[in-house]
Amino acid sequence: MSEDMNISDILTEQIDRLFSNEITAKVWAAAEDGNFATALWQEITAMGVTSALVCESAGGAGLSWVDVEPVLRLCGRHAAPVPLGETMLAAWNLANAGLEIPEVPLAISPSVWQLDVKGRVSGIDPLIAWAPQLEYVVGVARSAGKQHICLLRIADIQAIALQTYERIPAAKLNIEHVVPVQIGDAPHIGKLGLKPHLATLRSVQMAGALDRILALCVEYGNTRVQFGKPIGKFQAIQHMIAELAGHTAAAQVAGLYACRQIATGIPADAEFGAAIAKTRLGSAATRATAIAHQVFGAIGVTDEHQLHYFTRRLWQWRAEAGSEHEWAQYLGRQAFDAGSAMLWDRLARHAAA
Amino acid sequence: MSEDMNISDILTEQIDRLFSNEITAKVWAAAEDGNFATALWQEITAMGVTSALVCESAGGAGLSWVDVEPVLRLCGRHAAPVPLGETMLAAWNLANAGLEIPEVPLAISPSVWQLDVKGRVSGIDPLIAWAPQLEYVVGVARSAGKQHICLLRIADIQAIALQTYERIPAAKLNIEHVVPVQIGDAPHIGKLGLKPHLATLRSVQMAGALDRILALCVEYGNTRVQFGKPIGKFQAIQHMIAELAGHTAAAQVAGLYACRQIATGIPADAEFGAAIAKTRLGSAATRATAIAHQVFGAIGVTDEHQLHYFTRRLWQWRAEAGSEHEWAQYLGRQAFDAGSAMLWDRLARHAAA
Amino acid sequence: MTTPFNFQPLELPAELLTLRREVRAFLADASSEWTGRDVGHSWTGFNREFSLEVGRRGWIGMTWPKRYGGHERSGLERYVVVEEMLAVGAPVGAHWFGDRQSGPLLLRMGTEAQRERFLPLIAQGKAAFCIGLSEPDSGSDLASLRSRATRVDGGWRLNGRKVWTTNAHLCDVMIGLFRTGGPAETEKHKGLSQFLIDMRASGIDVRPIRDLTGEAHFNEVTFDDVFVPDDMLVGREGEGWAQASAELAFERSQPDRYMSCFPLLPPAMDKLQELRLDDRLAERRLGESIAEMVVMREMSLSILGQLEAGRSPGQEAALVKDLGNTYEQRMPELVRELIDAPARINPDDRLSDLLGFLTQTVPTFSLRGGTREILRGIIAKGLGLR
Amino acid sequence: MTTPFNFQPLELPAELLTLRREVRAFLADASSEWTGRDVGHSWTGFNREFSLEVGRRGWIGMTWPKRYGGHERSGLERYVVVEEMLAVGAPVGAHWFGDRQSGPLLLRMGTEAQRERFLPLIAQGKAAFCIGLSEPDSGSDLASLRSRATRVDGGWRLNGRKVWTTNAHLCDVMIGLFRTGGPAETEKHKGLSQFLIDMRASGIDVRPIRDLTGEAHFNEVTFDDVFVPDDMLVGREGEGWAQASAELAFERSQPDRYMSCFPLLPPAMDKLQELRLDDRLAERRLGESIAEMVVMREMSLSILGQLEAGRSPGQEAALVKDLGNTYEQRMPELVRELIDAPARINPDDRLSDLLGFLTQTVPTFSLRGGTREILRGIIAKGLGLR
Repeated sequence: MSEDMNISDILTEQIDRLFSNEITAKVWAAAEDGNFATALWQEITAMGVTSALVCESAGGAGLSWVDVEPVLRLCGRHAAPVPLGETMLAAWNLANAGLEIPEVPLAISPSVWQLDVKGRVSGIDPLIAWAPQLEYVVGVARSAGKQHICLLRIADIQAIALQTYERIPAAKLNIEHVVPVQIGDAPHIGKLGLKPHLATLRSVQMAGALDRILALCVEYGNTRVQFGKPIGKFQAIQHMIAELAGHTAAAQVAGLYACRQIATGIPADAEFGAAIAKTRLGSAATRATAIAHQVFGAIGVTDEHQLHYFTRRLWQWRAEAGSEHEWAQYLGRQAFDAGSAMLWDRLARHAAA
Repeated sequence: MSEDMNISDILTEQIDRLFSNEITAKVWAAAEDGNFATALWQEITAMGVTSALVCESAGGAGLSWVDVEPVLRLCGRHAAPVPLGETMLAAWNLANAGLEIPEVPLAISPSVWQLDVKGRVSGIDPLIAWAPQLEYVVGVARSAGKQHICLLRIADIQAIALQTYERIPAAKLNIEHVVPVQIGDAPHIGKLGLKPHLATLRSVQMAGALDRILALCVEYGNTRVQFGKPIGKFQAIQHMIAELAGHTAAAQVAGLYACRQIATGIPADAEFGAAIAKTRLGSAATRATAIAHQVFGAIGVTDEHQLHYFTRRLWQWRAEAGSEHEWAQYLGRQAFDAGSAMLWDRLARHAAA
Repeated sequence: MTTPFNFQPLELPAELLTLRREVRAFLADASSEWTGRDVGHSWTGFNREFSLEVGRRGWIGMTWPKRYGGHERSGLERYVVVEEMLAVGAPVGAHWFGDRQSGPLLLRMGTEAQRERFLPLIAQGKAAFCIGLSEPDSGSDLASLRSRATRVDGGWRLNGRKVWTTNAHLCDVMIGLFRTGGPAETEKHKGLSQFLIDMRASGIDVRPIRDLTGEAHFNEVTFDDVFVPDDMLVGREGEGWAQASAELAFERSQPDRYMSCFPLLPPAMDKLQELRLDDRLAERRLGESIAEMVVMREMSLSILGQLEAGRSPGQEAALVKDLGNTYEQRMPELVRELIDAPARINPDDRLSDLLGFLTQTVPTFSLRGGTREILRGIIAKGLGLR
Repeated sequence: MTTPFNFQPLELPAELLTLRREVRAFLADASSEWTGRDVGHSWTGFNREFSLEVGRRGWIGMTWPKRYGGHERSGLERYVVVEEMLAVGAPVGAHWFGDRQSGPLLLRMGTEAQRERFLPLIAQGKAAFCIGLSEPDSGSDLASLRSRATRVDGGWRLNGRKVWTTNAHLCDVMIGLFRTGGPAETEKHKGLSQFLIDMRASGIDVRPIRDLTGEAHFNEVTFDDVFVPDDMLVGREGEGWAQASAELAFERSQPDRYMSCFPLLPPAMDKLQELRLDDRLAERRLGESIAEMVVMREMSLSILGQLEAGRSPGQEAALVKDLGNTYEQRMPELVRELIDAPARINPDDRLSDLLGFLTQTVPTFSLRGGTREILRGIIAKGLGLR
């Protein structure tokens, strides 16, 4: 355990150093213009982090979701323009299903596809980030009530490019009778497929982006001078940034909470955790973007400043893999179905043990 | 017209002077303890204001709703512990139906009762302010699609005393086969009965209460010293009070808007105006009570300060005669039914002319 | 009864309905070509052709004297035209600043020659104006600006930088505020003057500022020894601060301060009815939005009436802008929740395109024309908080 | 990776479930007698019988050494008891302040004699404590307080006034903060000391302060030459400010800072299902409330873990209180909208009674234990805003 902790800490530090050195506004702009950050990706894979979640017997580092949460959060904190989190999740799911992991960046799908008797997959994915630039997508297909992990070749699928808030290449996938490159059983996956995993990833990324936004606001508050003093001396600005800090703290806790729930290995836990995190992160993101742009004034919406690379990602991520409203509705419905007498028990989530 | 204005101005001034002189925290407390403010009521009736809306041919002052709006607002600004607004509305409706006006304070009902073939009235009123202390209630009863204004004797009705936020005596009325003291046609009344009138009265009263709360907050901000200076010098307090001022201004405009819509004489206008006002006032009241108590701190919730006599009335009035949520839903449903192409037209309310 | 503000109502006369219908018919036609993004831009969208057509119809400079190309119509008539344009998000940016701000400024403060030269061009939609106020180091703190006009033979030499000037790259004339007196440190509010600046003058460099929507309708304008002749000074030398502040106060209560997001509502209603999501949630949130909008419009109309009567309702205008911006800023979120908007922006779908654009631009709505913090400070002071 | 705060998670061990079930069974029984208003009061509700019973079960002073009447159980066990009590709004006020605040203070700072005398009484539910901090002229500005303790032979004489002391009229002992050094004007934070004060001592006058709910559980306590013996000084003379501040920081992250309105939710859910109003609006707002609550509880647990480990997460606790109060304050409005609550308060209906009480009391939730303004100032400072 303490050895695991060390690997996790070392990995986090390495990734932080790499991202701090390599990721600049230029890199973001290039990625948004459609240029894949190949050099950055090679450095990442060289570190072995893409298979961090994969068990050691399958050649991975065997880390838990709790261990890798800091790395996923860094992906948000640096708005890393690479599908690192997606690839880690995809690799983990492939390995859990006993499949081989291609050594390339991977997309993942939050939808549940259909698997027909001839072993072909069909389904629609309204939006898959990175799909236009990648070879494969990993997702879950269902047949006769059983879930399967599938690896599909994107070239076999009709992919329609889409515009998003973050402007990272994304596509709608119309999957029609596609034979998977690989397919395997997925008893560890619940009815919602990989959606809780992706929702958790996005939540943790949002927590990272919020952390960065908070740091940017504090720095700006201390340096921008108006009316003869740094704006951070004005009580109105202080209170806005304090509110932002509250959301940022809650975001971190919520993201990690979702990771902890996936780590129990019980699909219902993973779904509950994702629902809690995505709901809380959505409201945090909405309030945080408003506060940050108010603190920064007009400068914050210009390309001369980094802020919008983070606020646009928050607008994107809160909507992906189920919006905060969708997940809140899921939580509310579940609570109603379980009945009021169970509400506190469900919240305390202690009796479940 | 300019003579009308003068009567209205004079009346407003007289009432303001009377209320300023006579209404103290002692008077509020007595009213909340169940003692009717008989002396105050006598002074009010001596001014002839209860029949201000009644046409001159019926012995009234023939003022319009727009003319009396300032008086109704004063009822809120001073939290006047008398059913003055209710009596004015009741008298106006009785006169419009060609009925006689009893020279006593009157309650009014926002429900629509049923009138049977034997001329008896039945219905339930979930809450009528002042009912336990008054002799009569005025309301609308329907039979065969026709509306009638009725004057009922409260002694003929089962009245169950209720607790409220404002603690002014109120009751639920179970009306069973009661023969009205008077009954008359009410072609000027729409399907919602007197509810739009009462909702408008409550809105205007709320605007008055907000006005007072704003004044109290400004005064307190300038006098209460903390950390060596008046709290009104702190930006956080200034901004809260500025926000309160915005709601107060909107409240005044909304209340008067509803009065102007009643003044057109078209029931659909009266309903629209009441819906706009009650919806807007509800959100203003909710935000204003939160701000005011935050500004005042603990002192504001004690009996040593007037504040709570106004905040409790806001909590009460926003819920009476249709809550802001009920009226918002009414507005939304109407807008959906009319269709999106009519939305702007309905808002601008100019094409309707 | 004393209240700290005055909002006596203004009823629009029934006869203005004819004008309203005329404008509406014109816009019903014109709007078919606009994308969601165009509609989102509205008064920041620059469409010279459209402005020329609006000018031909006599809907620019409506209240100005005929001798300056105006139409001597009432402020109420102008209001009807403006709100009809904003209700559909018409691309009025090419004439907006001239019609709303610079034209009235020249009428109040300009020389006869300035009026004769510029007002007819504005009214025809031919001269597009922009405003040069903010500088890199003076956002909310306008009085701290440093760009300087130095007296030279026959005029002035301008040096410095202006930022956030909307559509400067497309405009013909800027009204710019420059320091003509002592330095900002010692004479903050004093010694500023307004100039009419030909945007084609040599020494002017306009650099686009790309913003988060991927567009560049903001600009940075650099002045390098730009010559402005004497007769292009507006009003009095050294009085620029007061003149510009008066302009800001005027614009604060206008419909563009609460209607920027209104065009979202009708397509959102359609979508909701199509998806059968016109439920309790949608009804209530739509109803609240309607109530707030109606009340704000009444407030704005009241201020119009007061301005027409020659009063200066500065407090009231600040209140309306603060309320209006808060209202506008909430609307994209409101619509997003109600329709369960997906994670993409679809340029082929007007609602999606508009929602995507406004989500990214509403944060600036409480910055332009005085930030929320500035406004609330003004309001608090006006209430007598010492 | 640097973040300005630390919230590593704390998992409650599975074996605590037994304790949780025990408490829950006890409360299921006891709660049948409580009115909506009782539930609304919760930790401000004084019920000596209930506290004696809780004491008998060993649920007060749980973490204290056995030699002081404690039970040497873990902070986690105490947390389970506390949150179960708050989840049903149990009337814990008679032992709350002693258990949460005064007992721990005596353990940290008290003399051996003080511990031996008071802690066992608190743990049995026999000694009810109250806190004397605020004064009429010092609300948020605690350091400005003026009540004074003057050295006399064998002890001190107290003079002055304390306000907002919850349940002072029912309590046995007050821990009061008095000025023992120079005047407030020159020595704000210096020269304050804490005393254990017998509420039956002569010279103490307790006057109820009636509040907006019609009750009087706040009090004004006047001290007229009240004698306090030397051995009732708590901690060090002149260090009272630091001692009291540490107490405040401890209490800020506890469940009472976000759970005060929780008991509204279950009956509201029943009502909604009964009325078939468990629609999209209700599902979403309930779901949001659940998500926020779960996250706040995780934050609170994390702080508990840090306190147990001997750290002082002051920033984190301030953040949780600010979030928690905002959350609590919204809940009555939320429930009111969802169930379409009528304009009356029905004491015979638990939900109506509770909603009526909380609507009137939530405004004070962001005042008690440090106002929102004070907390946000602390947070901003902690973030490095200079």
